Amino acid sequence: MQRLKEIFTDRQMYRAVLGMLAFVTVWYLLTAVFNLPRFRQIPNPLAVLKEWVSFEPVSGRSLFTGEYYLDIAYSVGRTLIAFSLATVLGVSLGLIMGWNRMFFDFTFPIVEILRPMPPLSWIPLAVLILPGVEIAVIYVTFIAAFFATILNTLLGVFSIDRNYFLAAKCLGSKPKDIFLNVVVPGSLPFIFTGLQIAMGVSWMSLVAGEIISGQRGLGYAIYEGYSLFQYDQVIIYMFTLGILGYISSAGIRAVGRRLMSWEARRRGA
Amino acid sequence: MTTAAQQIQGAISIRNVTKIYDPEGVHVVAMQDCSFEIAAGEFVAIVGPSGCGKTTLLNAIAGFDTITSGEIHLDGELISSTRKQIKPDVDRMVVFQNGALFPWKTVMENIIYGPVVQGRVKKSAAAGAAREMLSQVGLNGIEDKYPEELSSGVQRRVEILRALINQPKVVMLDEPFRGLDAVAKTVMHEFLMEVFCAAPRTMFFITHDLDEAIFLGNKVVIMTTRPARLKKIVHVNLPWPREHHMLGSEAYLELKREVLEAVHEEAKKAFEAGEREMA
Amino acid sequence: MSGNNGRGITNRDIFGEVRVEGVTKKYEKEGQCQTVLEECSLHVQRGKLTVLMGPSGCGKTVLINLIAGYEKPTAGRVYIDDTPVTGPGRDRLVVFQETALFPWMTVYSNVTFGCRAQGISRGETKERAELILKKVGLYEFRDKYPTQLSGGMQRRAELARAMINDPKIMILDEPFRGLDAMTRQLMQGFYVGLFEEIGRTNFFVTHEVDEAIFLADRLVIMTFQPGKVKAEIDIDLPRPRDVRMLASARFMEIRGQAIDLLYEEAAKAFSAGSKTAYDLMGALVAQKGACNCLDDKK
Amino acid sequence: MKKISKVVNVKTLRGVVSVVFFVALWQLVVLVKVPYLQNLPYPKEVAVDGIQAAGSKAYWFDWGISLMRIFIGFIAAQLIGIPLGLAMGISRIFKSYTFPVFEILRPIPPIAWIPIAILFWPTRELSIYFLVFIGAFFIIVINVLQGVSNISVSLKWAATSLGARPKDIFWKIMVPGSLPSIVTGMTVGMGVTWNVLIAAEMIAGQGGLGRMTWEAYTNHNIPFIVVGMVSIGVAGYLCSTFIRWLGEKAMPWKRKF
Repeated sequence: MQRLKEIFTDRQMYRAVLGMLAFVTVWYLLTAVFNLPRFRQIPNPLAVLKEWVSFEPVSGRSLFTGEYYLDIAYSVGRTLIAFSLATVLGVSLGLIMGWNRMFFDFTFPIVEILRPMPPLSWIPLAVLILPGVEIAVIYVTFIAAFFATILNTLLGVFSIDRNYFLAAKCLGSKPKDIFLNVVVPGSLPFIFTGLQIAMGVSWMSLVAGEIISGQRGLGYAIYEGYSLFQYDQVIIYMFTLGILGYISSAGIRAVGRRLMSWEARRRGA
Repeated sequence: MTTAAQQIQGAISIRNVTKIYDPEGVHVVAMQDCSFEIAAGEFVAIVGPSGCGKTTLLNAIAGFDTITSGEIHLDGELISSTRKQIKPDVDRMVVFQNGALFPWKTVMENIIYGPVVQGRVKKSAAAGAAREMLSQVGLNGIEDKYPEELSSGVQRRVEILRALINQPKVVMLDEPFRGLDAVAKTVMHEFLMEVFCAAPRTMFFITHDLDEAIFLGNKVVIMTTRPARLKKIVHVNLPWPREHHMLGSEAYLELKREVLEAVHEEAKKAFEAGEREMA
Repeated sequence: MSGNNGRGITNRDIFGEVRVEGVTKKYEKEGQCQTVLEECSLHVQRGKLTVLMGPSGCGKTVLINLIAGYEKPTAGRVYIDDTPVTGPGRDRLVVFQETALFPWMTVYSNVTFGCRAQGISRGETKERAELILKKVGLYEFRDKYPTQLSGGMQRRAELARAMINDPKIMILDEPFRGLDAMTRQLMQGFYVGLFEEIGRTNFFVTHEVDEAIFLADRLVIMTFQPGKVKAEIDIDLPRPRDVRMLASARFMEIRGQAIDLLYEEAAKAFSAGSKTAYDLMGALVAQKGACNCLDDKK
Repeated sequence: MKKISKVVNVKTLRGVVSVVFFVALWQLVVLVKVPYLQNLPYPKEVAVDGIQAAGSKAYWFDWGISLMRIFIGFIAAQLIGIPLGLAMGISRIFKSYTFPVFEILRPIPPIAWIPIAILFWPTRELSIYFLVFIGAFFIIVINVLQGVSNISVSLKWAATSLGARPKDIFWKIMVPGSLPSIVTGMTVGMGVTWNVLIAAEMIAGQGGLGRMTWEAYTNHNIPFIVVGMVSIGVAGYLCSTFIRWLGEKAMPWKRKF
C-alpha cells in the first residue's frame, strides 16, 4: 500500500517538475534561441541562474555578495516594522469596533471613506508631509496592511455565533471576560486570513514605495537594474521577492496553526 | 425525588407573557398571552411546531431577551417583565440548540469556565470537581481534547455538565439531542435521567421528539403554532426512574396518542401557514 | 399501485428490481486499506419500499453510489432487472442527502432538467412538469430559486425532479435529513402518500428508526464496518400509513427490536474505535442502567 | 414617514457625526500646527481645488485614460484567467502540470514586473495594460480554481443521472457553480488592479489619475495631491460597485426574496 501511495505522489511530483521544465525551456527558447524581436531583451534563464550563483556578478549582486543580503535586509526590515504596526493597531481597533456597537458606528464611516484609496496613492502625500522618505515608505506599506487587517478582524468578530456570547453571559461572565474568552479567540481564524492578505499587499506597496521614492531595497534594486541595463538583476530580484513573499505568508500560517490548535486538531481528526 | 422537594428551588411562573418582535415594522407575534406554572424540581418537556416561539420563551426565562408584556417569576422573584429586565444569572443555565461549547477551549477549560469566571472557586478546585463529574458519567480521559475532536453525543454531555457544575436552580435545554441517531439518543436519555435523579432540579426541556418528551418529562407542555399559546398540558404519571420497557406499555401508548394528536394538528397548521407565507 | 396504469404496460416494465450480489468495496486512503462493504447481498423488491438502516459509517452511502453507478464495486455485482450496472442511468434516480437542487436554476428549470437533457419536446416537458409540480404542491413556486424555498419545499422539488423522469427505481439517501422533526414528519406523510399512490420501487436510506418503520415494507439493517446485511424485518403495519400508527403497540414492538439490533452494532463499532460509538459505550460502561434495561428486553 | 425614520436612525446620525468630526479634526490639526501634519492643506483648499478640477476638461480626460487602462487590462485578465482556472479545476492532470509554475510566479508582487513589462512591450501604454492584467490575473485564476473544486459532487452526479452529457455538465453545472467565486475574484482583483495602475502610472505613465497626482507632487501642489487621491478612491469605489452590481445581475439565485 505504501508503494501505491508513493507512486501516486510521485506522479504528481513528476508532472510538477515536467511543467516547470517546460516553462523554463519555453522561456529559454523564446529569449535565447529563436531571437524573436521583443523577447531578445529579456534575459534567458541560464544567464539569470549563472548571475545569481556567480562569485563575481556583473551587477555586483548574487547569492555570494553582501550587497544582495543588504538589499533584502532593508526591505524585510521595513516590511516587518510596517506589518507589526498594522497588526497591532488593526487587530486591536478591529476587535474593539466589532465588540462595541457605538464605537463601530462612529469609526466605521471613516474607515469606509479612507479604504477605497489604493495604498499607493498615498505615496506623494506621504513623501511630502512625513519627516523623511524612509518613514514615508514604511507608512505606505503600513496603510496597505492596516485596512486589510482591520476589515478581516471585524468580519471575524461578526462571524462569531451569537450562542457563544449568550453561553458566556449565562455562565456569569463580565464584559471583560467575554472580550477575552469569546471575542478574541472566536475571531482568530479570520484575523489570520486578514494577516495573510495584509502581507501580500504590504510587499506590493513596499516595492512600489521603494521604486518611486528611490530608497534602497529590493524594489529599488529592481528599478536600478532596469536603468543600468542589468536585466539579469531585475529577474533575480523578482524571484527573490517571490520567495520572500512565500516565506512570510508561510510563517503567518505556521503562527496561526500554533495559536489555533483547536482548528488544526479538528482537521486532523 | 419527592423527599428532597423541600430543599429544591426553581419554581417558575409564567404569567400572560406576550412577545412581539419588531413591533413597528414587520410585527411578528411570537408569543401571545402564554401562562403556565412549573413546579420546583419538575422535568418539563416543551413541544410544538418549529418556529412557534419555544426558544423565545427560553430566551425570556434565561434573561437574554425582554418580553413585550406579562411577567415571569422564579421562586417568587420577578425575573423578566416589560418594565424591568433582569440580566442572565447563574441560577439559570442554558444548553443551546446547536451546542455552544467554546471550540477554542478544551473540555476541561469549558467545564470550569463558569465557576472560575464567577470567581467562586480556584481553578484547581474547579478542575477537581470537573474531573470527578466526568468520571461519574464515564467520560474519563477527554479533559484535554477540544470539543470538535469529540462526537456530538459526547459534546452534548460535556455541555450539560458545564451547566450543572454551577449548581443552577433551573437547567434549560433547547433541543439538545437534535441530529443524534436513535441509539445515541437512548444513551443520552439514560444520561440525562441519571443526572436528574441524582440531583433533581427544574428542567426546561424543548424537544421535537415526542417519545423523548414523554419518556423524560413529568409533564409535557404542548404549544400552539405561532403566535405561541398554551395548547395542552399532559401529565406523565410513569414512575421514576423511567425504563425502556415502559415504552411498550398501554399507559405510555395512551399518552403518546394524546400528545401526537395535539402536536400533529398544530404542525399541520404551522405547515400550511408557512406555505402561505412563502407564496 | 399495481401495474394497471392504463397504458397496458406490465408491472415489470415500469418497476425495477435491484439485486446486490456479494459486493465488496475497498478504499485506499493514505496507504491504508479500508473495507467498507464486504460480501454484501441485498434484494430490493419490485414495487416495494425497502428501507436501509445502519450505524454511521457502515457504508450506506457507498452502497447507494454503487447501485446508482457512480462508483464501481471492488468485487461482486449489482444487477438492475438482471442487467449488471455499468454506470449511472436514467432508470435509477437518486434523491440526495441535504439537497442537490441546482441553486442557479428555478424550481421549474430544476424539475425539467432531465427532460431537457434528454431532448424531450418543449410541450411535453411543460405538460409533465405542470402535472408533477401540482402534485407536490409547488406549482405556484415554479419560478422561485431553491434558496427562496423552505426546507420542506426543497425536498419536494427534488422528489419532483426525480419522479418526472418515471425512473424504474427511486433511491433516496436520507432525503429528510436536516429538516426539523415536525416538518420531517409531515414530509414522511407526504412521501408515503405519493408512494402509496404511484407505487414504483423505492430504496430509502435513513438513520431514524421511527422514519424507517413508518415508511417501510421491508426494513434492512446493516452491520458496522465492513458493512453487510445484518437483519431484515418485514413491516406488517397496514397501508395507507397514518401518523397515529406511531403510537401503536405493534410499532413500538418493532421499534424496540430494531433498536436492539442497532445497539449491538454500535457496541461493535465502539470496539473498532469509532468516534461516534465511543460515546455510546462510554455511557454504557458507566451506566449499568442502560445495560440492564437492554437485558430486560431480551 | 416610516421611510424617513428608517433612514434617519441612530446609526446614520452617528455616521454623519463621525464624518463631520473627521473633517473638523483635520482642520484643527492644520490650524494648531501639529508637527508634520501642519503641512496638510485645509479641507477648504482641497474642496476648492476639487471643484475647480471638476470643471476642467483635462481632469476628466485623466479619468477616462485610467478607466480605459483598467478596463482593457482587467477584461484581458478575465478572458484568459477564467478559462484557465476552469481548465485547472476540471482536469487534475492539467492542474498538476501547470499549477506549480503558477505558484512560483504568483507571489511576485505585480509591481515588480514593471521593468520587465517596459522592456518587453513596445509602448509604455501596452506595458501598463500588461501590469494591470498581472494584478488581476493570478487572483481570478485562484478564485475560479477554488470555485470549481467547491462544487459539490452530488450536483454533478445528479446531473449525470438525469441524463446530462459532459457538455451540459460544463455549461450548466461547472460554469454557474463557479460564478460566485468568479465574482469574488473579480472584486478582489479590481482592488489590486487600481493599486497597480496607480503605481504604474506614477512610474511610467502618461496621463491618468495616478500621473495627475504625481504631477501635483512634483509641483508641490499639496491640495491637488489630495484631490487626486480622492478621485482615485472614488474611481476605485465605482469600479468595485459596478462589479458587485454585475454579480447580482448574473446570479439572481443569490438574491433573497
